[in-house]
Amino acid sequence: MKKLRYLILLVLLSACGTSPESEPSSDAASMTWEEQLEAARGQEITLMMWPGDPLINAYMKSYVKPEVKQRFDIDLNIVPGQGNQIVSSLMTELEAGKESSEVDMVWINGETFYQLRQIKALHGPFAKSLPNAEFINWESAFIGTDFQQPVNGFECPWGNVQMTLIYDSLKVSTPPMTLDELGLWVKANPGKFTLGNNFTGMTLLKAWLIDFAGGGKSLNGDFDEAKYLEASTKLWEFINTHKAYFWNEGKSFPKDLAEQHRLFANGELAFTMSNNDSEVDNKIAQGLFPESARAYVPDYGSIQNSHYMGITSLSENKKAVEVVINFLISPEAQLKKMDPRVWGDGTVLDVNKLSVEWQQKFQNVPGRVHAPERSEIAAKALMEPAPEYMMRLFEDFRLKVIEG
Amino acid sequence: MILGRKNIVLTAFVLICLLPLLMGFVYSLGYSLGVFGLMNEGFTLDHWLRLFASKDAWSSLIYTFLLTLVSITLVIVFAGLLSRAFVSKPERSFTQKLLLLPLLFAPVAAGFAWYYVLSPAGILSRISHALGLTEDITSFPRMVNDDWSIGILLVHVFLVLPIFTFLFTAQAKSMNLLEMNKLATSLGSSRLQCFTKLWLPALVKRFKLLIVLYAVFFMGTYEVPLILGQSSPRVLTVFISEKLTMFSLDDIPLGHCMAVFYSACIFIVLSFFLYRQKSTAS
Amino acid sequence: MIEVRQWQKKYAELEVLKSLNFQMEEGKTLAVLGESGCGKSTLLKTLAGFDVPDGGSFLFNGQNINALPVHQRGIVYMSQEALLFPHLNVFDNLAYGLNIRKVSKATQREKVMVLAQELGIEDQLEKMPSELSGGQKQRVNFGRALITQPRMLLLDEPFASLDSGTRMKMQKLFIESAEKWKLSTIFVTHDIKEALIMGSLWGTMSNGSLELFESKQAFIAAEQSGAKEEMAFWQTIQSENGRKDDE
Amino acid sequence: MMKLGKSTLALFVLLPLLCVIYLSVVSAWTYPLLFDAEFSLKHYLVLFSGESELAWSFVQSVLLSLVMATLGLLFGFFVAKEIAFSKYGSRLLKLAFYPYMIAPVVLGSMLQFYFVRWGLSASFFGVMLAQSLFILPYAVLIMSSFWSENILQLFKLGQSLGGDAKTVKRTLLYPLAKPWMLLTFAQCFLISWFEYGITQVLGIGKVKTLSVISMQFLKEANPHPAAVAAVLMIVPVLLTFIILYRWQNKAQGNWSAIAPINNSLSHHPKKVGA
Repeated sequence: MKKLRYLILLVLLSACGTSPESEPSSDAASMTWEEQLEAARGQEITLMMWPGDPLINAYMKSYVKPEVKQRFDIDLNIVPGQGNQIVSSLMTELEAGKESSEVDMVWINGETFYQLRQIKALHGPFAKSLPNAEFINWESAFIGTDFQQPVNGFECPWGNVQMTLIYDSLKVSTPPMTLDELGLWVKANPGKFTLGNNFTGMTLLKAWLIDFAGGGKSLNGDFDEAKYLEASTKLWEFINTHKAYFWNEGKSFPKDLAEQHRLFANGELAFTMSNNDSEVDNKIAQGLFPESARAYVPDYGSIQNSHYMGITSLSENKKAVEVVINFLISPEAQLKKMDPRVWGDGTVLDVNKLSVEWQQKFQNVPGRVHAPERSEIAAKALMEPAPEYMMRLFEDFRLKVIEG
Repeated sequence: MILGRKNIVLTAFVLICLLPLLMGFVYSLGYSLGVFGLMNEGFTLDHWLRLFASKDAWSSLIYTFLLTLVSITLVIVFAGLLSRAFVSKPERSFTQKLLLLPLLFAPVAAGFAWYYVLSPAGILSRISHALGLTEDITSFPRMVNDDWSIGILLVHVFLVLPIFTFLFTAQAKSMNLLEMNKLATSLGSSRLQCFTKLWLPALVKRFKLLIVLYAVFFMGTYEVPLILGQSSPRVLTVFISEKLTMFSLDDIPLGHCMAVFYSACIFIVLSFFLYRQKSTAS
Repeated sequence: MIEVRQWQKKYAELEVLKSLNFQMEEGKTLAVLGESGCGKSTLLKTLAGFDVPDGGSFLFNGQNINALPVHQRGIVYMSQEALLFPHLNVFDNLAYGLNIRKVSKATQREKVMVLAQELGIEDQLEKMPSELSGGQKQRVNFGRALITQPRMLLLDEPFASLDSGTRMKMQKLFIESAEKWKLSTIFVTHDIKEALIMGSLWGTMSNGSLELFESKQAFIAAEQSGAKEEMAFWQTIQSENGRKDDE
Repeated sequence: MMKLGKSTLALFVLLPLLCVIYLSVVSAWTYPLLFDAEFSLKHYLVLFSGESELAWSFVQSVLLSLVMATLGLLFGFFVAKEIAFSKYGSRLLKLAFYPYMIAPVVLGSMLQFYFVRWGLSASFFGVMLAQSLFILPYAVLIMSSFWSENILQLFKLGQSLGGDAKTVKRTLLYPLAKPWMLLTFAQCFLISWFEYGITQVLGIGKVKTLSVISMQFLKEANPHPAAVAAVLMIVPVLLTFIILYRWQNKAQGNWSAIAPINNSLSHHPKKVGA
């Protein structure tokens, strides 16, 4: 028994380690970019990112990875992990008092950014000192601000998109433009609509929440409990009165966006959605969606946001990560990414800041076929509300809809 | 020779078996009580109170329990039936060899394969469409991510049935159950009675411990419900891993609470069945 | 001359062997009669070297072999269950002792054939142990020991699990072989008849003590052998039958 | 009736295997295409493209499982012996069930802190260690059914027939233990080969075994590469088992092929569903 007590003590001792929370310092200033490129050579870095889209994966694995290897001699290792997994694995490292992280680079935005900042897991500010940062359209409220939080250089914008709903024009002749119309439509076409219990689904819910809160900019600013309660009560009521007409009678919701896309592709659903306004084109090009698929933004609008690259505060290869991120925001990599056949992700660069030659290239990106032009939908763009809204929606969606 | 090789080996064995468990348990317990963790602020029972106040946790517990119960019952009944059919057959008929196949399936692979067999856009659905039995994708009955966990149960049976069938068959042979069956029939029992009153009870009694062990396995099933389950209710393991990697950092201690609760349950059940048997035997 | 002195063994607090002393000539068979639990198996196992005694000496012509490791003693222990090596066939079981001594294959073959003939298992050589009957197994077991020409055989109720017919055959076989190979043997049994048939020396064992008798008559006369009771029983039966015949 | 039952059973068992093989050779698989889908080996050809993640994943899985099986065998063989002949043997042995019966994903989550702290997470070695936590005790469970009183008797008998300890080990112990060792090796291999939960949690997705990678493909709703991964998981093992089975049956009598399997199956369940 005595031995056992020692054992427990031992375990406790090793568990009570301290976690360093010192703000990481940025010493990039003391190095020229050439020196930094040299220092980054031969490094291996790990990027944790959402793996849910084959085209994005292909862009990373068969374009970015070989390019950074060839240009900078950096080995980019990509591991899967969504926002929440990123937070939990970095948090465990901090709790364990680690001095270096397994993950150097993370693909994040919104509430993940917010949480990582909360636990001081992000390195920065670094973004504005990257050579290619001068081309970034920092002035745009959809780029320089992430879920109402100023980015402040702790993450670097990588792409900018607006959410669209996607429908099959053979099954839906005129897509519902308001929530009332959507209600009528699902009653007339039971089982053909759903939203995912995931990031994209929540992004749609945010647009609905804003609509119930009065539309437009009504949820801008810090999180407001009263506003949330009022709007969300209406939101849950709307969903719960209609969910019997949702897919699988609203008893379950697709876990992954990929699953919802598959249901749409197979004709089980008439609607799917995407955070990326041009995804419909690349999915048709892949042969996954039928030719009759179309994307649109309803009258109540849709969230436009950016996604970012961050550097973990415990990364041992911050210099190399900066080199890779700088490459990701180079006109070349951004242009490639914008091609709907490659990914179709909107650029974060202000094209007017680029040389004429590049400006032309950006203007000649293969056009959208079934997706609306960005200029058309930009008028309906909604700002991301504060991250707490997203977190509360996630929690309450489970409580009030899935279990309700 | 104070320690001796024997004692070193035995100590190493005990440590390997128990130390990691103990360490994990202590950490999770500490976390659930607010002692460890970046977001925790000292000792509190709040997380535990929150866990047991949440409908989510209870439905997960009850669901896991029911799923385990139904899974193990199905396995026993089917294995019983198959052993009844196999007992008079030669040792290794083709069908019996075929039944070894599921033993080579990882749970991930089995869950994946059955998902694409059963889902509305899956193989069975396409076959039934081709045969004109179903008109479109929605008219095919839902067997994955469904209310009744049909998919999960099917995969559970698929994975475990072979082992139970082989053991049951071998045991029925060595216990001469077929002869007893004949005797019972001559005494006026119906076929069904023979099966439910004689065949199954005899086998279940013999393999009581093994059945408990498999029930414990089903309690910890993870990949299969991850692939084939609904978003709610979730099995315990999915509940735990989701809470630990939730958006809300406040929920992480809940995951640890449930992990502590789950492992304590397993510990108690195992200790009861493993060591009680020993004491009655000696 | 084989001599055992002050031989003792304790398990925990239980004194299984209480300072045994006895001696016997080489080439003789000492038949030891005893109920189960009297310590006879422990006696044989400690003599064989399977278990270490707590004290005492075991002398062969004055040489203490107690310190020798099992494989150098030349003493073979055989139990009630014929423990054949389950992965070897009959031939390889028989040849085992020669094989590990690196005897040439040809010699092995020759010796095994001769022995198998003697034991009446020459047509079983290719079989696996699981295919043999109880009597056949015990023959193989016996032959496997004989082929190593041991200085001593320790037999722990070797025929106890055989049916009576087979048992008689085996007893006969043993007596012949013991004669031929000049075997020194301790033969433990709980069957008085078997003790009388097999032995050339006799003893009884109870509560960890062994008592040797000077002659067959002394053994029969002794209370603890139970021979008198046995004889009385048969006489009663006979006389009852006789009376019936008279009527 | 009998025939119907037989074919139902055969279908039940074969369907998943046929399904993954089928999925691995079709592409552009939209509902309701079945046999008119596009068939090609392109998902397999990727394996040989040099940069293939899947091929590397296969190699890594094989390595990991071989290492685990070897460790399990060695640990099981020697520890089981000490346990079998220890005074508290059977009580000690039962301890091996505890780590084995906790769902690996939960065990992994509870231990993640320590693994991260000691720099073991996200590495091959870390995953090895994590799997050892339940594979080694399990190996002891299987091997302990070999170490019976009977084996000890045979060992002593061998000695009394004139073999020294080394010779007896070579001629008796190892040949006798072979079926058990084979079984332990195979079981440990399979447990490691099948493992998902702890490998995912403590490998942080960096140690991409076949089960980890097929789950990743599955989450991308990318069934065809996932099917290739599943085929890679099942078919080589199936072939190995068929060959081993044939060879075992030919090389030795029924004794060795059956004894340990019957023995250990009834005592120690194979890991499933977790």
